[in-house]
Amino acid sequence: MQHLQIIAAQWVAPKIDYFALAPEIVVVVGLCAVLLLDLFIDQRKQWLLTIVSSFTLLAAMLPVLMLGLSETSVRSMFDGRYVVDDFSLVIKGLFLLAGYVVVLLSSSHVEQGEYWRGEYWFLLLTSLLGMLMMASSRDLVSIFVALEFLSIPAYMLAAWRKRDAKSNEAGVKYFLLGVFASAVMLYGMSLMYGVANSTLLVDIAKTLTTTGDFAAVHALAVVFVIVGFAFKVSAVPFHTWAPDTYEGAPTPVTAFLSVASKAAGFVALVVLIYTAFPASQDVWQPFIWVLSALTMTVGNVLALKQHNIVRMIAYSSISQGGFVLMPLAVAGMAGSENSALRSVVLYMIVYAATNLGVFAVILAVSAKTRSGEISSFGGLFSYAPSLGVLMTLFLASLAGIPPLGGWIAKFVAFQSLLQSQSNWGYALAIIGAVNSVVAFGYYGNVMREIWMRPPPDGDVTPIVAPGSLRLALTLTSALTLVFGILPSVGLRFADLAEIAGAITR
Amino acid sequence: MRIFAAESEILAPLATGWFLENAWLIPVVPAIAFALIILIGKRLPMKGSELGVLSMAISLVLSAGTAYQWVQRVNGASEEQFVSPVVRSWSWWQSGGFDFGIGQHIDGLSVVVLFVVAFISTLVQVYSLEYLRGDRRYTHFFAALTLFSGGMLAMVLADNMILFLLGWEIMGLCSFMLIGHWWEEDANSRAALKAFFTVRTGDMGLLVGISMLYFAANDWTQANLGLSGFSIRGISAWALSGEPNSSVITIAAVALFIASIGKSGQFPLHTWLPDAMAGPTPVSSLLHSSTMVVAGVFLVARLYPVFFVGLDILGSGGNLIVIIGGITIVISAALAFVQNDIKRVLAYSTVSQLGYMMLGLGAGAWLPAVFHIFTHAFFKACLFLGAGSISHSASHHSFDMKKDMGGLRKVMPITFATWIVSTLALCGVFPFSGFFSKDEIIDNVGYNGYNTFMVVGLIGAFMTAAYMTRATYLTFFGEPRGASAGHAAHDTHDSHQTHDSHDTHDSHSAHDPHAAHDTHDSHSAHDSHAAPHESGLLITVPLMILSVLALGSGFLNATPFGESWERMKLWVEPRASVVFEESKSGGPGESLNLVAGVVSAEDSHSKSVCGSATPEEGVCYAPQLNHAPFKWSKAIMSMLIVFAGGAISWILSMLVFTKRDPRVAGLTSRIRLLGLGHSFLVNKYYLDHFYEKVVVRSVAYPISRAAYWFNQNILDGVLHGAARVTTKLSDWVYKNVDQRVVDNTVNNSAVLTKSVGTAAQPTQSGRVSQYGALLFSATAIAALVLVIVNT
Amino acid sequence: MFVNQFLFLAAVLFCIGVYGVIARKNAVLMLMSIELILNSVNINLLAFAMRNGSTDGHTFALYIIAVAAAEVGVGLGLVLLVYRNKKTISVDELSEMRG
Amino acid sequence: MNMLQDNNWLLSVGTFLPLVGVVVLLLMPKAQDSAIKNVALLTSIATLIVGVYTAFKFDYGQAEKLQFVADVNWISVIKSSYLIGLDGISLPLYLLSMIITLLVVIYSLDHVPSPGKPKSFFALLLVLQTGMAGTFIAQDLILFFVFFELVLLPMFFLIGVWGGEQRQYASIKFFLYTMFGSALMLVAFLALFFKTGAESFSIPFLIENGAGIAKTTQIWIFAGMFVGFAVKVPMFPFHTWLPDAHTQAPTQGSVILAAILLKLGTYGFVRIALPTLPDAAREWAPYIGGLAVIGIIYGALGCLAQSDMKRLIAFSSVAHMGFVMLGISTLTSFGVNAAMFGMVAHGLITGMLFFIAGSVKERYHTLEIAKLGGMLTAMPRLGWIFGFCAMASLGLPGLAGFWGEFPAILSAYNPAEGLNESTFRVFMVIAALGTVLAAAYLLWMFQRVAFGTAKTTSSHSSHDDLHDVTTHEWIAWTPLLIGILVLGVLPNLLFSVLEPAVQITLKAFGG
Repeated sequence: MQHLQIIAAQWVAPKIDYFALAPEIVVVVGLCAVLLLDLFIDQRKQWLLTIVSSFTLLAAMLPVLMLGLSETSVRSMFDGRYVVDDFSLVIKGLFLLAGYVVVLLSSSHVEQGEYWRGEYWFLLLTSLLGMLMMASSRDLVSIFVALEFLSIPAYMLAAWRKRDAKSNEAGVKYFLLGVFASAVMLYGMSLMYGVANSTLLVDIAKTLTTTGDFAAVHALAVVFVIVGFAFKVSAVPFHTWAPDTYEGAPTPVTAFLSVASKAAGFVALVVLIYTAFPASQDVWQPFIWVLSALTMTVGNVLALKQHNIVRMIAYSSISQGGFVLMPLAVAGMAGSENSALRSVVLYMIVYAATNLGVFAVILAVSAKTRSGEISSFGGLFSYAPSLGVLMTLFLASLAGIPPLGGWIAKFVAFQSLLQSQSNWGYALAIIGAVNSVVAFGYYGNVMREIWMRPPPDGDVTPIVAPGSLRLALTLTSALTLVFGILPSVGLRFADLAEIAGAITR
Repeated sequence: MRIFAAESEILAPLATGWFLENAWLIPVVPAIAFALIILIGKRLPMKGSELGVLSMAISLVLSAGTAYQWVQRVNGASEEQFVSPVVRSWSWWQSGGFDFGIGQHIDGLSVVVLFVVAFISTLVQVYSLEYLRGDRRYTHFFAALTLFSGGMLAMVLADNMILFLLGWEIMGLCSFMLIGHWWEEDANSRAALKAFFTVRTGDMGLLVGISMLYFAANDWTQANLGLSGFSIRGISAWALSGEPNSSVITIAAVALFIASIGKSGQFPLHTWLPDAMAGPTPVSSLLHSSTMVVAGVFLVARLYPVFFVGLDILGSGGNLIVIIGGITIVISAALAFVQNDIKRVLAYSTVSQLGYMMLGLGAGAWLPAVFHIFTHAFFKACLFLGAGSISHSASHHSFDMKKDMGGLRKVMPITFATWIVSTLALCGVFPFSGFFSKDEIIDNVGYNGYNTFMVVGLIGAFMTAAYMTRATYLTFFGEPRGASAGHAAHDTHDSHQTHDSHDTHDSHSAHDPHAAHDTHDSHSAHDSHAAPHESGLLITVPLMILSVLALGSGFLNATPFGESWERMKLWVEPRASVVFEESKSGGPGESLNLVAGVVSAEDSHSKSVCGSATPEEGVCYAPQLNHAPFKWSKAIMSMLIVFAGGAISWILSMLVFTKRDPRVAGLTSRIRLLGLGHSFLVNKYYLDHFYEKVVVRSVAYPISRAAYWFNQNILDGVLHGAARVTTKLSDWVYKNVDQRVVDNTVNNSAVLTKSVGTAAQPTQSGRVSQYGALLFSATAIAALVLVIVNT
Repeated sequence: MFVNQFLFLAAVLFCIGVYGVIARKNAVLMLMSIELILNSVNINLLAFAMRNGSTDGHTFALYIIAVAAAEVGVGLGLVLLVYRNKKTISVDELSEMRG
Repeated sequence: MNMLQDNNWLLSVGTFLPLVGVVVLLLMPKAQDSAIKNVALLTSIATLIVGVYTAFKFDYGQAEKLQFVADVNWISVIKSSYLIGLDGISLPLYLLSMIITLLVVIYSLDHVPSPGKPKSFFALLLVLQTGMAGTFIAQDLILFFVFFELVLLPMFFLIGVWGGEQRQYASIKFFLYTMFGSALMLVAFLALFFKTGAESFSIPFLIENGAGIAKTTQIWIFAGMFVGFAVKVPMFPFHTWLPDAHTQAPTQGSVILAAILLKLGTYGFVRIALPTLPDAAREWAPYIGGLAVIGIIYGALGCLAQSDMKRLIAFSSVAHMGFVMLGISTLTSFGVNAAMFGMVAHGLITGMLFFIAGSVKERYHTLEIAKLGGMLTAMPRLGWIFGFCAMASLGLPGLAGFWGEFPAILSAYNPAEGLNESTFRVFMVIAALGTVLAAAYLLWMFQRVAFGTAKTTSSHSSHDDLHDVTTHEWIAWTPLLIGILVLGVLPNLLFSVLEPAVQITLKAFGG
């Protein structure tokens, strides 16, 4: 009791940089606004909420940009537990943009079926807030809190269609497994804290080594912690929740989960690996190597067998996650730290743009066909050529065919693998190469439906996508093309050479 | 610059002239004509044929001029001086240090063959004006014919092997087009395919041979002569320089010889030639008797030094060439007995004559062989055209001697006369040209020590006489049969169904469901049911010219009358003297000033080292060859053999045509006095049958039947079998290897991945607790492994 | 030191929790098992905090307790939702989507 | 050097002009057929004009140097730049691609295969053109790769949408095969990049420094490239996509596939694989040669087994590319010259054959050789053109095919030093045998298709279908026919351009 009082006595209020926190603050204000509006306006005016939430996100972009342009590159608070640096800014930008697109996707979708839209927007914004925090957290506690902050609303979003059994199932599975995983992770964290006697990542990095008496505990801790996030990024064999949840959840939510929350998981992984575990690469490198190889392969082969488009995309996004993990498997090796980080960030950006595009098309088409089957895309090109071409673009980009965004992302990933000039790297590169071919098996299958098959039910009434969807499609397809043809643009954001330093700061 | 050998003198530069310098125009003219015919031929009054004839006439004039000036050149040169060929060449294209040139190489050999080809082609084209009048592909025919002549001429005066190959292949193509000229008939197109394919198989040897020679010779020729390894002069000189590694040059020679086997229809690749008779008669007479088929022989004669060294001619008692030649002579002569189709008789006789040429070349009788090319061209062309004339005017376009001919000597005297002359020439009866060439070959073969093959040659001569007599008898003597007797055409056709002779176009277009070439029918209408008659001038005039030559051409090299008559030897045979070049810079294109070592004086014969040893200085372009001194004794002997052959065959014919009852033997002498002929009418089929029996028993049973069987079943069988096997093999490979193995591995890999997916699916059971179990067990395993590894 | 006993206790709790999560088919029981794991974590944290004499452990534990409360809330909400639609809370009934 | 860079805008214009046409097409309403066709036609004509102007500006005096070089910063982070240039090796293929595209467009004016959709059809054709032209001018590995892949999708759709019955299977197969190859190729490129010090992807630079890599490493890197290019060529074990793709593709697709796409692979060997990794090339040469001759015989056998005319021609491509690869595998400048010539010749001839096959299909409604026949009676002109092409394809001297085939065989007699002569001489003989087989299957096909009398079985195609060559066909074909003849008579036109560039490319082998 004594020392507690002593510590309490010497407590001083931390100084808070409100400018650095501006994005989060804006979002907080936005979500409160949504909550209140939802209470006071009547059903007919619900569209206001859409406007508000979308503008919240756009508004939050402003401080992000300003912070990015301000000359002080690193702003650290709570003695390094919450850091705003280029890395976190880029990620926040990504989250906000992805969130904005998701809002666009949702706006028409949530009107179907009489559910309370207010909750939807509220949960969406909350989850986004958690992600923004995740981008800046540099402490076990804040990481944990951010993780739960973004997860718990996501559980509810997945189950948002209350009267839809599938949606419920999706929610429950996601919830139970998610909580279980985070519990395991917490156990690892507790061990980590016990050894390092600090929850601050930088301190952990200092004490955490794979030598010495505590080596075993370290290994255990590292593995458990990584498992927690491997679950988030749905890496095989921690992916099992993803297909079911993606299929059951409302499609915009699926888009959100498969892009934003996955990205959040990767952010956490990156932060941990680069700031907390640099010394213990012998533990996580092989682990991530195996994860990545498994994830790519299993995701692909299972995707080959799907009939439901969303489920197929779910598996595809699993295997894409494998590609993101690829460079991390050599991140600890001399020469590839920077390139690995760059490729992870770039991959996340490109993948976000492309995958959201895919979902936009799926939404537009399913709004007409009312079917989740792949075959429902039959003859799309004949009655909705523009949608067909766009879908082809996105799928080709996912398959990594130049000159589309996905290509440069994969390329950079391979590059950093080979840059390590280690046999592990080469082996993984070969596996990745083969997988990128296999992947075309199912992407090509969809293309075949679109171009070469007749419409399933000779119904060829053209599709009129709502404005919001069109906007989303324009954004995503433009980004996909630009990243592919002028990769420098994307790399400009991903190439944060000093990022490793920025994190450890 | 090299220092001249001690005793050697500068010689006067050789005479040259416009024709010699511009001989390259000879093939160019027909080539242009070909293009013109293709482009505007159809619009011309005579459907482009006039262009063909005109161009050939021009080439003829040019080559005649060339020949004349060549003679001047030779006469201008001093005794024993090597008369250097007139070589001009232009670089065609270079690549990777290779220089492919085109150019002319005019020497005795090329002059002779040029003249022959141009001459025969001209006559044949004139002949065709009448023979193919009204054919629906008249223009195409002349185009192809002209292109053929162009190709052949180009090959003949080629100064390097690439151009040679070019002409060679063009000929092959044209023969394909011409044999298949009446391609509505499946048999014709198949024959065309067979011919082209067989020849092409031989060409493989040509490709390989040329490549080998190039790489083997190039360095030497560049160094010593400044010539490319493709140039014929270079290769010849290199072959005699003692430079070449014996195995390389041997293999190259064999490879090249394979090519000439294919082209010249030598055993065992001769089977295409008789089938090729499916083509129109002018084609048969031009391509497959007098010119194209001698291309193979020409190749050997052209690169003679290579074969001389490579196959060690004169060195041993036998070599590949003589063996093949010998076999060909006998085999094909025997085959000629059992043919009913007059053209096939001639075809086999051509093969055997080519065999003679090969035999001669193989046995070192270079000059007689070349001379035989010369003479043979005339009389064989004459024979073929004669056969054509018969079928054209007498036998309703049938070539079957037994069914549709006989007793024609009365109705077509000119054809008959020319035929007889040529036959005598072919048999090698004394004053006729064949005697001077063929006999010389046999003679020299013996003289060079190939005695067995001399015997073979004599046997060949005997058989030649025999089968030619048979053919002559069947065609011109006895009573007219079938079509020649004015019977309606249709029974001709019916009879055609029964036997295996190659039908010609009209006999089929008659029962061709949709008259494939109606115009031609109209043409055949003008004589179809008319009585046999002599052909028109356009046909007979060429016949007469040819027969005159068949009679006279022999005197160009009439050895019996002494040196002074051996003009061919003087003009054509390259002299085997060691040549010192004044300047090596003299690459192809300019004719070199040459200096010949004066051969030590005691006798001017066969003392040159060329061929026998390596010249210590200078180069040889031709090996030293021997010439058998002419002996009347030997000549008489061979003449006797020939006459014997003719006589026996004749007597047999008599026997056959006069014997009324086979069982009554010994009465023949009496019945023979009752004139010939009428007994023919009674059961002629039976007599035919009997004739066959007698002939078969007495003359040709051992060989010809066997040979024919061998030919049809083994050789041809092998050929077709090869084709069939290849097809089968390809089917098998395609079905089993390509589709089953290679392709399926690909498709199976896809299936495999899918099945892996199926295997992985159970993990996705949909049950939360199992998910949890998987999650934690994976964690536990990972933790365990990594903890163990890292501590 | 006496820390070890705490760690041992935590480990045991953790294992029991994991066992519960895997073995139980009842959603509520699974939730409770997860609570067990979280508590084992808390014990760990406090034990280490005592040993290291820092307060981070306590703070962390407090956060975990709070978040756990939220999780349980959401979890029970979801379970109720399922119960309304399916009249069961056995998670094995929830296997409509698979493969 | 500076003068080598003037009007360096030419190449970019020539390459990307088709895309402009594509944009215009996309903006046009679907209905206006004729307008769409005109736009496509004009675009391709304009492109060709630019190309011809380029060829006109090209300095043949120094054909071995890269000309019209443009070097613009592209992806600085991964040290890749937009580096393009043209030399003697690229020029012929660059032009060929433009010519073929134009002819195909002309041919398509009245032959848009079912199911119509001219708009997207022409758009894809033009995109394809950009991809092909770009591949031939790219001097940066990444750029090369991008163009190389850019070709895939349009072809995939051309086959898959406008193809025959099996089109979907064929298109997917084609795509997966090629992607598999190029994935490994990309890995190989990266390995090359890092082994040369991770400084630049520019091909000239890599040629400078590639030789420095350790031999074993080179061999592995070469393996990657080998797979990538060999699939495209296609060489023996990787060829099975070709017959399906060719058979199923629409005529236009087959023509482009045969005339240009197959050349991308061989071009890759000559441009990248050989000069950058000389030691590995020496090690691999015998195996490449072996596979090449296997391909020659194998393709020929495949041809003999075919009953479908188009499939037969497709297999003949395998054999012909075998000759090309044989020439390349000798590593002598003579052999590579022959190979380059062979590529162009094969492009002209086989492209032409596929045109003919298309027209036959259109008239007879079948390609079963057994059902054809008597083409010469029904359509003499078409028949003779067919015969001409068959002759050219079997390597008749005086026509283009010969100069690709015979020198390749010749070159195999003595390969570059360091290669086993006897092995290659065996190859030579086998290849010579291949020429015989070539004669066999081509003439056999010709005999069965053109000779004889029109089969009654095929008369279900009403007889008025059997019209002779149409005007559009004449316009589209004449250039090819002339090209075959001219190149056959004056091969130096091409060799003089190739020669110096090839010399430089192979200087590592003392070629």
